[in-house]
Amino acid sequence: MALKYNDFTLQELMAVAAARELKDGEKVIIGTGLPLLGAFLAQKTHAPNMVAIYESGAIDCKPLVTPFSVADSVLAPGSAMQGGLMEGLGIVHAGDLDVGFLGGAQIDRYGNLNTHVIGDYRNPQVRFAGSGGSNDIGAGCRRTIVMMLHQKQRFPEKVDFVTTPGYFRGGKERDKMGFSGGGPSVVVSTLGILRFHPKTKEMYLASYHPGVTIEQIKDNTGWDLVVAKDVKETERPDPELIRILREELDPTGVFLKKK
Amino acid sequence: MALKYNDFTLQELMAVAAARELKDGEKVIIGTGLPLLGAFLAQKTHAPNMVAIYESGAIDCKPLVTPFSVADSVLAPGSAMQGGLMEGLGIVHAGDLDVGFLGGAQIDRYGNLNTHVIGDYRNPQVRFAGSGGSNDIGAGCRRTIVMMLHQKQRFPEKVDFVTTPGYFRGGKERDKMGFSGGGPSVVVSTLGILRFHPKTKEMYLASYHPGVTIEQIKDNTGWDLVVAKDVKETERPDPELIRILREELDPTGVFLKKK
Amino acid sequence: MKVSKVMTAKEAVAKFIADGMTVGVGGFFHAISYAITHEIIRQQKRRLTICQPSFNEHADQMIGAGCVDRIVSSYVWMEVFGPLHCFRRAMEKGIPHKIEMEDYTNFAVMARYLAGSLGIPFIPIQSMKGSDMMKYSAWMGEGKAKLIRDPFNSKKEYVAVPALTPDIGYFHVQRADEEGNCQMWGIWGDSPWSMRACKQVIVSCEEIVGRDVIGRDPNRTILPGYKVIAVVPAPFGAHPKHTQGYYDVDRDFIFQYIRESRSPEGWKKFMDNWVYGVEDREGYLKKYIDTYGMKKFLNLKAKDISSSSVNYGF
Amino acid sequence: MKVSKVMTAKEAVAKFIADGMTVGVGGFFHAISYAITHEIIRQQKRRLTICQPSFNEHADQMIGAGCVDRIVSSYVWMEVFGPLHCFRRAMEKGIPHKIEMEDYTNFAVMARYLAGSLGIPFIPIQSMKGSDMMKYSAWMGEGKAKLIRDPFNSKKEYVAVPALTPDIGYFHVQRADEEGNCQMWGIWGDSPWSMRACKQVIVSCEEIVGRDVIGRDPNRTILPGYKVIAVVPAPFGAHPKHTQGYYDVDRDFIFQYIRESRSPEGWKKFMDNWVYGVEDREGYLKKYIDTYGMKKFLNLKAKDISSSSVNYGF
Repeated sequence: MALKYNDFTLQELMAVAAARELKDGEKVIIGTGLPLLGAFLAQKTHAPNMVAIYESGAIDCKPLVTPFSVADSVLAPGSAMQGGLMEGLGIVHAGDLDVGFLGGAQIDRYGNLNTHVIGDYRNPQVRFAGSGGSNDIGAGCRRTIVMMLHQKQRFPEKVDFVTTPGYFRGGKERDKMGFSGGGPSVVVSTLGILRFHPKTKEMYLASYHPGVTIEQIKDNTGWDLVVAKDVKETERPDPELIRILREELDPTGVFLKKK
Repeated sequence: MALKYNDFTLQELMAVAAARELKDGEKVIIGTGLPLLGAFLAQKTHAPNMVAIYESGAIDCKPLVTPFSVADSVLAPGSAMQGGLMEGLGIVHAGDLDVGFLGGAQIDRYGNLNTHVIGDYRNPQVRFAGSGGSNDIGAGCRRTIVMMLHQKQRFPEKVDFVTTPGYFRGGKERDKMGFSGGGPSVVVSTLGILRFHPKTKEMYLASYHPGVTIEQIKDNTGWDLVVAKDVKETERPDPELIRILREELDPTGVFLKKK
Repeated sequence: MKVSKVMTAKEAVAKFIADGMTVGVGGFFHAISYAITHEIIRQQKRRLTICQPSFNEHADQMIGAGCVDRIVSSYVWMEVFGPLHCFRRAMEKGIPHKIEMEDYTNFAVMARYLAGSLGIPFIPIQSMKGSDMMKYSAWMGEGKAKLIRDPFNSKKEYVAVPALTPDIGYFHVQRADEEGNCQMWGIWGDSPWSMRACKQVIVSCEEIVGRDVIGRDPNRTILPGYKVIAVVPAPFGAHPKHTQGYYDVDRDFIFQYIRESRSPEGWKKFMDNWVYGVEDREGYLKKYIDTYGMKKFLNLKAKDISSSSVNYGF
Repeated sequence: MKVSKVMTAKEAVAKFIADGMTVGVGGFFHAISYAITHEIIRQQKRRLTICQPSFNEHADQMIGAGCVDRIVSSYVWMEVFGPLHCFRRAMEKGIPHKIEMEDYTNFAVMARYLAGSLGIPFIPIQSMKGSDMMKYSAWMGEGKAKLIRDPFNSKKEYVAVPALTPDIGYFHVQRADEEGNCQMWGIWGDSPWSMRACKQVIVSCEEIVGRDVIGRDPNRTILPGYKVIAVVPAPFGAHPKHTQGYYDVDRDFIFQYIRESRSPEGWKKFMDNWVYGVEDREGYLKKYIDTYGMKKFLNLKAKDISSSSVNYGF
């Protein structure tokens, strides 16, 4: 292995962390960017039987070129099935899928996500895209993996708008809703990896990324973040995974900006 | 025109009568047998822009061979669209179609149709096929054309089982249901042509087929059948229509048994 | 390369269809899996609930063989070919035993499947409203259909029909790959919605093709492989029905079945010949050729009417 | 031969799109009809309600141009390309004027279209439940969505969303015939359900083909001609989006739009160049080639990845 793959960027670390969350044989609905790289990395390594699905209705894609969009033309040829939104999101709503990837402008203590507004919904300070398929994926997939930029205003105690419910205000509140999906299982942030307490459903810090301190993470979180007793450094990526990411999955550096 | 087309059978007369009920440009859902011949006859003559639709999801069919079944393979090649039942009956339920053809074991005074049972539903004397698409077509199409074998037990005062509602017990009863479809507009029977009174919705005799008496029709109807003041003989088919039926539409005599 | 799901009809039926299951059957006159149907009969499955918008002789044969207790359907008949005698004997006289049927319309069964396939609990429709199908229910009772008010327009009432999600489904397609990705053209029938609504699916197919053939035209796939647990190669597997692009319907054979099944004895003889007395689909085809001749068999084969190609390039 | 519905985008928009209409726009990132969108902007249509599960720059341009009062959607953004500035200016600052949006999810809009296309009054879903999309409504009030109980299982609640049936729809496909039978492959997006739900549809297409080409592969048809009132020939009619088998997405052009539209002045300049300042789609393409060169234009063209053919014979 060439030494050049011993280094890694934060984005690469996050893509590898996302890949680790996926098990072989799972049906995964993926977006663009890091989730896509994470999913394809998993498929190229420990999860060859993973089924990659896009909400645009492409099922079990084997694109020759890394797609730039969830509706990229490269997704269709070679996929096992190509339909439309009804095919892509119908199976999400039916509860067929194991994992979905989510992101957003804000996430709160109980994993609720906001992709609508900062400020008042009717008079927004900043207006974002809206739900798209996020709420559908959050309600339908057995579990979700959230990828977030970790900043204080993005990790508030309570989101300004609940686009995609996590665990509401914790405990059994989500269970009562009767969703087919179980909620977020992990948040892969730019500072660390966070999980949810099995009973309280409160988010806690499971690991901090290399070079990041726990203090730094707590400072960038809008509530008093619980830290796991066995908190540790996020596992460093194997150089082989970095090689696959750079050379096979994103050779032109579309998603992983060249350093 | 050869003299040989100056004669006609009862079935041919009925097919021609059915064809006359269709207007150019209408979207028509057709079955097999006489409705099919009637519809294609209309398309070959006065209604070239008629759109022929099958519940099997074949839309605007131009079959090279007369289909034997609503799901005949000859329907697909050359059709404008081929889907499945959802495509074929979805547009019926949506109220997109002008005309549907129906038939059945029994029809009553107000055009209610029975294709389920003779006798008690739970302990039937005779069990028939069931609704199939009939009830859907009856509820959804702007109007329906019913083709019936005219016998007393098939024209009871009240059907043993309402599979496909006509006008229920008459008057405004159907209107109250809020169907997208308007109900039966005509019954083409083996003895005559019957229509429905615009207000009472009771079936009445509009014309008797050549060689059939009004008395005969009344005898074969299970209630005191009203006869139109201007009742007349059913118009005899133009020999050219008979030629098209025999030579172009059913050259092998699948539906029009050879005399 | 994912694990191959290819197996024989015998293996698939033995492994995945258990007595008492609710079974969704796919197709609409066109492309009915007789390969699987006959195997269900040979293996003497019992107490099945069978579901399909419109059933033909395949249901009749399973009813006659005593496999079926309950039917969810809108139609059990053979169009202009005539009535199905086992169905009538069972419904009218309880021969070989009494069966129950929940009577819907074609669209109502489709709505139930659509709901099932999309994780929707029920769908409100106008069909069935005011008909006697709303008055009577067999075993489902209040759960068959319910008159409800439109929450957005309180003056309007609709018939709510519940999602249908059979334990297992089976159907026949032109081609599938070893992972179970199914492609079909011509008349889809109740598919794709019926099969998507089933918890698991057995597919029989005219041909098993490579994953690359599937990937060349992914819009033709009507069921993704992850729903499929068994892929059964079955050339002429829908006979006496047709399969677009492969063979036409065998009208004589269907008329013969309807004629012979008028009496239970005649039915038994037909079944001894064509189902019980043959080992599998290959045995059936061999018997067909032995009985009717190669010429008649080859006459069923479809002519070439090519779709031509489209470009999936980017 | 039925009457030809072929006309220019200019004629179709003038004839069939009126101020104040509810307009369904088809596509999902892929195959958006810019041919029709730009014509709507040039003809200064006003007070439109535009509907689509996910909107991109085509919505942004109509919003910036003042055509839009209301949006039914779940998403107005351009994925990894970035935010849409006219949308944000309108929502945050009322520039050029205040607009309203009914926020749904992608699946919820699809459910509304599915209901509309099938004559179903509403569909109950689990999406949106418990989210703040249920708390807020713009102009629809109580009619946006309602929490209802499953009549078959009183313990379960679902979000009922009402049928959506726009006055008119428009979308882009690879090919259509003169009667308006539309064939599409690759990513269908919200079609076929969105366009089937519209009362009438304008289609723009890469190619107008004979009815016989349509009939050769009728399973590819996603919208039957009777729904279509105008067929607009528009090669490269989805640019800067892609159309499978014809051309790829033009990333540079999309980035340029997002960059230039950061200020109302920059947006105006872009639109003067590419919409207001060109007569029609041909003018647009000519300008593109004049500006960026023939080589860049030809680079967008799709490679050949053939689907191969299937047999429709009987």
